[in-house]
Amino acid sequence: MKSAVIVFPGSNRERDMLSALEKITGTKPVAVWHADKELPKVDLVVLPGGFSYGDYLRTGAIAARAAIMDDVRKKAADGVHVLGVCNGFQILCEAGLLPGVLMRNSHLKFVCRHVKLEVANAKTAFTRKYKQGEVWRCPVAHGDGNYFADAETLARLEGENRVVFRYAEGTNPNGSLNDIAGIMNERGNVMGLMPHPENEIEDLNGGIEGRALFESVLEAVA
Amino acid sequence: MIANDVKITPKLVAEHGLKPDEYQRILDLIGREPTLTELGIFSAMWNEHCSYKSSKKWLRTLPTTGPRVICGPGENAGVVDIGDGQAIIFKMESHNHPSYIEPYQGAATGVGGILRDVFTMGARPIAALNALRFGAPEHPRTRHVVSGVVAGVGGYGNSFGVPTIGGEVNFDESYNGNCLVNAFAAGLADADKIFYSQAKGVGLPIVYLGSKTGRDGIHGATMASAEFDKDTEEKRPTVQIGDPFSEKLLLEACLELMATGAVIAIQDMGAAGLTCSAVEMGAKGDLGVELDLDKVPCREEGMTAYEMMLSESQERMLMVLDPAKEKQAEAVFRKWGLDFAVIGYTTDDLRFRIKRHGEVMADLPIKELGDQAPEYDRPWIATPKAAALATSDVPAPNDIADTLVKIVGLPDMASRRWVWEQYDHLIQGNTAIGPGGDAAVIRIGEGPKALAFTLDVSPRYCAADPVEGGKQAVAECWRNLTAVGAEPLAITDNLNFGNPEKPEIMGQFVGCIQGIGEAARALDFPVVSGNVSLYNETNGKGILPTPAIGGVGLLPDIAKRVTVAFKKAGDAILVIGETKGHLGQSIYLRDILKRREGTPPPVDLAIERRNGDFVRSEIRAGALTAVHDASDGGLLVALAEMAMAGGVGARIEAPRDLPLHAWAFGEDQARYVITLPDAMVKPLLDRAARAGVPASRIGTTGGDELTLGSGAPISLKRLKAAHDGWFPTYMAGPDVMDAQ
Amino acid sequence: MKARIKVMLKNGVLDPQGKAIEGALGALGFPGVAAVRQGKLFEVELAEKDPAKARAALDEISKKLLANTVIENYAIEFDEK
Amino acid sequence: MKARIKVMLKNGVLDPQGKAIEGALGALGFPGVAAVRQGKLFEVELAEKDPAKARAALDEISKKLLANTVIENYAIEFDEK
Ligand SMILES: Nc1ncnc2c1ncn2[C@@H]1O[C@H](COP(=O)(O)OP(=O)(O)O)[C@@H](O)[C@H]1O
Ligand SMILES: [Mg+2]
Repeated sequence: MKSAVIVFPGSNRERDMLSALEKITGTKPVAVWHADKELPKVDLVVLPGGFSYGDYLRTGAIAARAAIMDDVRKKAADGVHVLGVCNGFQILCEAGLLPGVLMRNSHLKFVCRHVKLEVANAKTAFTRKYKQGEVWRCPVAHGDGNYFADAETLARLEGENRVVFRYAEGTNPNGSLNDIAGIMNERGNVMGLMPHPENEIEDLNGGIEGRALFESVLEAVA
Repeated sequence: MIANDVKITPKLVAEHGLKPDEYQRILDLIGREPTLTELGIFSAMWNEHCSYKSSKKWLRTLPTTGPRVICGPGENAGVVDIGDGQAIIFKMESHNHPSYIEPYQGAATGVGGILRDVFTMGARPIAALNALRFGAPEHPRTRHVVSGVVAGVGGYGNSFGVPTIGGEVNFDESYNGNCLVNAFAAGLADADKIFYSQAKGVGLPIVYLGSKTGRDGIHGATMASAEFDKDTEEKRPTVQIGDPFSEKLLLEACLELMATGAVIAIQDMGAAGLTCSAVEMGAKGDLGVELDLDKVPCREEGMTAYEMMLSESQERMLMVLDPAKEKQAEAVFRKWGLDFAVIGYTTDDLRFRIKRHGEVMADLPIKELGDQAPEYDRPWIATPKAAALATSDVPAPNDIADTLVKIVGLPDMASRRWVWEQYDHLIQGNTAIGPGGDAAVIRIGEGPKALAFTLDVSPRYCAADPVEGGKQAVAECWRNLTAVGAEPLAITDNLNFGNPEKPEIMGQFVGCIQGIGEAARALDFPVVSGNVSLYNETNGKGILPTPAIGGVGLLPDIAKRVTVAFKKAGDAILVIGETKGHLGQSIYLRDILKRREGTPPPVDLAIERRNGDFVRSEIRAGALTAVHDASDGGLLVALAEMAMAGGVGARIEAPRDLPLHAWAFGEDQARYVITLPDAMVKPLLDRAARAGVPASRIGTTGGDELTLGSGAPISLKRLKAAHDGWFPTYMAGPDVMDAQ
Repeated sequence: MKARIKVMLKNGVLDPQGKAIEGALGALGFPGVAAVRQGKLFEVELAEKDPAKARAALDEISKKLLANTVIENYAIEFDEK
Repeated sequence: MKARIKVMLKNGVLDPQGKAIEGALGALGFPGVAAVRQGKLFEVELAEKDPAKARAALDEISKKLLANTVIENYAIEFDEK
């Protein structure tokens, strides 16, 4: 599987993501600079975690207007898989590729810890290697992960089975609505999530259950 | 001729923190009255923070070399060989005064400064730690300082993208008006690609990089060396604002630029910004420097030469570039959206010459600015020896269990989870042991090599006996690295003290350095970098002597690391080292009995080494399932911590030869609690006997309670509630900004 | 020309910061304060001299960048009218 | 009574947010916008009816909680005077 990781000024988990993708897919992903106009031909585009533009103004707001984002939109419309993790999720929301917004954590503090994630929809390109309802351990590290959408949007997301991951067992770390940790677009090829599956892929991390997410995409595009 | 339009009065000299004799020294050195800009430059170069004028004499006594030391003190950070052509570059630095005035920004810029020190040398930061000391919890300003400092440390490190994996937090009323924020950073580089600050070559361009210059922190360096008093308010506008986003860009741009081979010398702008960095680069290279300040990128209009030379705007660097690669270098910086300006060049006349609007504003002998800084042999009085405290003078508690629960929930002993969950300790994906253990462990590349990091000092020991306290800080640091299986390599220090002009304070300083030096020599643990912070006083009252020690250790095989957590039921629990029940200066004595008395536990460095080497060899042989050193709080507290960490209880035999409370809460040094499978106990005891290491079995893991002899079991739930509860409960109180 | 752009969360959108401030105010003994909402304020310096054009430009800037209109409202004010 | 508290960074204090927004506006093709400073705006609902007392209360709240007076200035405005 060919993949690309977009690097924005202030991205800081792009190296984690590049390394995870290489370890799991066996192919070296391409790092793409935010100011570029075009993405290479790939099966998966990843917007990594970090503090693009320092999280200034609103998280993801400035990056969402970067030059490369037009092509991300185009690729998404063509059905290429797009994954936004943490800051990447925030950028996708700001760019209008996913609905809603990620607000300050309800306790107003940055939080880095392991949470439990429940697979709310195992029939997606990003989750097919998980079991429906499966609960797995994954780290979060963010200050703005509090998912919010208006009632109508929320009802649609739930009704269309577009909530992909939820914080389970009382581990919601940020106050997000309906314990939402990750959602996808209507077509199911664009997903954003706050937790960091790329930091849960080898024994060193204390667990490898994040691998299944990448393996799912690998299988989906095969 | 140099324009001299401001009359230099004694008042002006005093306002620059220069003593009359120091001013006389300036007059003798340059043979005329200095300009205001020159006075500012001297005040920056000759203040305590930059010149180390009170501490230099004593710092020279520290051991700074060793087979693995590539570069000791004198550069931005120390450099240590970790094999395979790789080096670890690390240092610790204080940002105490700024953090008290504006906790968030003070702490944030402290972290920014130390990260810059590390990547200036060509290293990509891989670990950050922080040693924090706050006033008494009940002091009205403490909560605000804690929340701001922790948020600031996290805010900067998280955004920059370095895992913050450890440190220390203590509370004591001596820090009420003077918190300590000591930030440590370590970075990884190829041993043959280290960048230094020494300029080479005449007529080469000096390039300014990074963010623009504003009026931030003018007099910051002077402030950092001044005692706090009622005028502190007025010094407020000197606060610097951190911009971790720009720093991250600066990191990437610097590393990219270094890879092109364009960098001849590089120096970050830290305290006293442009002045210190330019003078150091020139003086080290036996070169003069001429700067045209009109070329400096400024954020504000109408900045004077004086202001530009003293500005402490953050996220800036100075480089000497290979002129052939100037265009290439500029392109790198433009790509990252950073300022890049040639602001001067090196000369062969050993002058430090500053121009503004075509006029010479300063023209000083560059070598003398640093070399001729005053150096003091300040009078000192050794701290009087405390009387030893007999165990019989320390009453036993009514109930050991209740006391243990109380101790694990004390402000100084409670879990620091509330703090480190605000730090991204997982980024970069190499964190093998995060915060909360004896030392944090970070994998190097894809392994199997790893590095361990820890910060340690027990200020109450240092106050009671500076020499023993200094030794203990180094020994504990060494022990913490050993406890995860690492070979201790080298240390950095951050020496925080009160006013050195007071002989008693100077005595604490001298004593601690002596102890640090002794321990560092005995343990082959050289000091490769460090920082001194003096004048930590408020209204004439000094802080506890606090020489924080940051240690780095090497694990050849990350798979062999161990943690403090009990792993499963049925493991044997042993204590390595001798338990004598030393209660002088213990947590039990201080916090349960409210007595600050006695001598701190003595440190025998030979025993320390023998016991530690034994434990490390057992870890590396794969024999042990958990290891924890017994330090603050004593043996029973160590056991409770291991049980809580693993969620596995234990049954412990009561001692026969010591009063129970002395055994439980005594703080004897050089001890480790280890666990191992039952069947392996006999051979281990044999090996220990052969090595002359005291080892004894004290119990077995299992259940969800801690049971001591025939005493009532203490549930882990109760221990955890006390241990985990204190910090969040305390911090839930109101955070009031200006309750001074 | 100088302008100010006020950005506030729409009604019904949760405001964690405002909530936290309300809580702190209660704890600090300011019980008379209800409903705190936190927003953003931008002070902007414009080259444009024509008020109508300036307003149009600011409107676009606000929509495109300064406010997330999914959750936020904005209002533009000029220093001197 | 409704009031608004404006909190802005003091002059000369670095405003990284404002700087980043300026940069973004430039990149988005709004070159005419210079010098963006970002501040905070609090909308507060007060039980107090007496303007002098309300102002005094808001003054204290601002100092203690809303503004960091080390680096920020604040200004209080009432909706209807
Ligand atoms: N306590 C100390 N022990 C050993 N070296 C020290 C100590 N304090 C400072 N140094 C060394 O002196 C040099 C100057 O320190 P400092 O001024 O803090 O560095 P910087 O200019 O990077 O802020 C550094 O190389 C530092 O490592
Ligand atoms: Mg430095």
